[in-house]
Amino acid sequence: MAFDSLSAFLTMEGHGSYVWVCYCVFVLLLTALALWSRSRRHAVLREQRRLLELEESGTREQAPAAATFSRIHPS
Amino acid sequence: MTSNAPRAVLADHNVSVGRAMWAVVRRDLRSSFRQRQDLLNPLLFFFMVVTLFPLGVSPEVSFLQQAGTGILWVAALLSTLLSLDHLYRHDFDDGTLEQMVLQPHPLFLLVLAKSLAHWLLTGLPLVILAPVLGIMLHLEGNSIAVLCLTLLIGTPVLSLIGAIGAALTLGLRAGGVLLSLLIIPLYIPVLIFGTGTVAAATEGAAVEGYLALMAAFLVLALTLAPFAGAAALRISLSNS
Amino acid sequence: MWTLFHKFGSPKWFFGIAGRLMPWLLALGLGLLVAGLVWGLAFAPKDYLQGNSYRIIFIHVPSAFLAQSVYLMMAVAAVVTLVWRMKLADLFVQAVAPVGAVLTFLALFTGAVWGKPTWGTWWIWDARLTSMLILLFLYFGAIVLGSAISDEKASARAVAVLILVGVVNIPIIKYSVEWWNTLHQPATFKLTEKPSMPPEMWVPLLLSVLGLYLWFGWLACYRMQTEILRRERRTRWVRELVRAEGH
Amino acid sequence: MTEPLLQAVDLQCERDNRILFQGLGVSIAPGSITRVEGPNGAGKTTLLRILAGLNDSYTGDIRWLGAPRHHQLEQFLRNLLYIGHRPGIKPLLTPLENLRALTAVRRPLADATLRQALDGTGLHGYHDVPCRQLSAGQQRRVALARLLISDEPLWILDEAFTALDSHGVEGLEQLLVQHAEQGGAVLVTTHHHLDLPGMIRLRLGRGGHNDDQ
Repeated sequence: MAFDSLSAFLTMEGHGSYVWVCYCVFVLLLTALALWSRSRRHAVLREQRRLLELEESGTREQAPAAATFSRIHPS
Repeated sequence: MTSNAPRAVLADHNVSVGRAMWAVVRRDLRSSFRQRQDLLNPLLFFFMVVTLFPLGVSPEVSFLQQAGTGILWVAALLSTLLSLDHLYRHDFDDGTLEQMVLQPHPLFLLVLAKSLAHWLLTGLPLVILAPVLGIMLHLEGNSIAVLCLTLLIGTPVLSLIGAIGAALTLGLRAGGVLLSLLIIPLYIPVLIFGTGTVAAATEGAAVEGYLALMAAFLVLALTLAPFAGAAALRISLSNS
Repeated sequence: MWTLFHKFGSPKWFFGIAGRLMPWLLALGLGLLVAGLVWGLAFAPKDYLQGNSYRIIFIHVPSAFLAQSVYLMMAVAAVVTLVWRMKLADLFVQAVAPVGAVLTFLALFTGAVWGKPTWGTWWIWDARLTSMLILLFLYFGAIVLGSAISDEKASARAVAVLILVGVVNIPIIKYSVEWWNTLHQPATFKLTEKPSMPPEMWVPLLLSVLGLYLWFGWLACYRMQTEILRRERRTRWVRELVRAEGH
Repeated sequence: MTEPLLQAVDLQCERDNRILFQGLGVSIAPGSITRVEGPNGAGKTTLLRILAGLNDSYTGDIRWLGAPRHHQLEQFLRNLLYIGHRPGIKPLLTPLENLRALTAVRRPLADATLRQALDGTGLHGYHDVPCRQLSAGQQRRVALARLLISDEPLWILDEAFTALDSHGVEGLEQLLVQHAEQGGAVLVTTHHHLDLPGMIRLRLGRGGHNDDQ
């Protein structure tokens, strides 16, 4: 151990705040990257599952209706 | 099919690459001179940006002498960027670009011709205007001469590298801003050596070495950038 | 040979291999990283010149190392994309570009914070930090261009061209920034360039560099897997996988 | 059997995660006129651009005179005349200048010949007016003037009849037939009613056989 006490470890002779801020930001950003990647994975899976169910329920099998070009009269 | 089925007659006349390149340059020059305002815009922009510095920072001679080179170089760089958006845009919109890609010649040489035309239409006028602005910023005669020399070597590099960005952002929304974001980092070495060389000249140091280095940049850009530009052009057209 | 190449390039094959590798990468990476950082923070001796602020080195150097090598790796992948049109290479570039940008930011941030106790100012236009800043710009360019082009293949190929142009420029940028730096301020004190570092300092540094590389490997695999799931929607194996994950 | 000029085997194209067509075979023989048909969004323009070499996001083989096209790209391009949606006419230049710029890189011709070609598409008296002052149909005619002086055997024309009046349509139809009779080959898309003798139809279906597999 390079420090005599816990408080010495935390203050690091006045440089503590700089060192700790760096380490915190480092850990924070790496964690954020991991979490972000995770939420992206979940979002992709959710989307794929939705599309899959949509296809299995047969909605997509129907041919698109032919255009009629009839006028719409809003009430 | 019957035995007397028609046979195709292939085209037998070929045009040399040099003539094809010249045709590209000539068409660009000609259509630009039909729309002279577009030619003037980068120059006006150059002039106005330079004017902002004495107004915005300080008109003091000592400040202007010190910052003048940087101001002129940055302004030249920005007005080149501004004009690059048009490099392929009109050609893309009217289909000329498709016809260019379908020419029976190596595409990178045609890209080189486009870059050359762009430099003749924007880079060269900037170099010619620079001494006037140099005098207004109280630069010394020797510095102005070296400045023009660095611009003369540097602006073709800006056109060549910029052509890659213009090809990559072709047909994209907000292409102009995007182009700047992609290209500015690549312009930094030219800017550093352009201004650094003038600074060295102002201090009375020999600048031949630096100029040679900038010339090396130019050679590198001449040999590599057209290939990247051609590849980018094919990708962008393929996607349109 | 060619079939082998294609086999290694197949997303399905990669998905399986990555799945098997990832636990090892993560465990080993985090283990080394934690070991290196704890050692560096608490046990490595104080630097006689800079005091304790030098302990930032244990995260600054790994971040900076990785930030640069990720760009190089992307450049290699870009060549593969353009020449062989291998799907995995596109996936790699797309998956790691944001990670590279974050690492570059970390290197810049830690460098700036380090600067405060060392030079008394948050930012210094030192050659290293400036090149890092430009590297960050290059990352931004690649990310922005990638998201601006909607077609995936065209986007991958355009980004590949941009990255290759960037990688040719990196040595030129480095050289010119260093030259510019000597022009404006004669070199005084450089980050990380110490004549000799005792083993108590460089061993934890090495550990954290290795750890971060492995952790990056894990994250890259994970993100590439996600991309595969997104793009290979039509293939049967992805469908089955999605169905299985759902229940 | 004459050897086809251009041949595509097992062509597949996917765009924005949608398969436009797959397993498509195209063979364009000298003397043939092929019309690509299909509803909006079926990939007609994309197919034409792929065959012309403008779009390379496809899988499959494309052969020119029996050999891979990319091995002889310049020769292929020299023998191809492509006129797309956007015909490559600069609005600031005059018809004569446009035609000169387009032909100069392939086969330079005397101005008299170029003027004759412009006259042939009905642009007499407009040779030296900037194209932006011309109507859409007239601008189209500037591009079509290239066909009158073309020495390229393969013509790929996207939406060839757009903006043309009935007289222009008739003239163009005759020109296509004549080109085919002389051993040329034509590939067109059009929304006009076009039914030329011996015309081959290539039908692209909407969505085709995409989705499940």
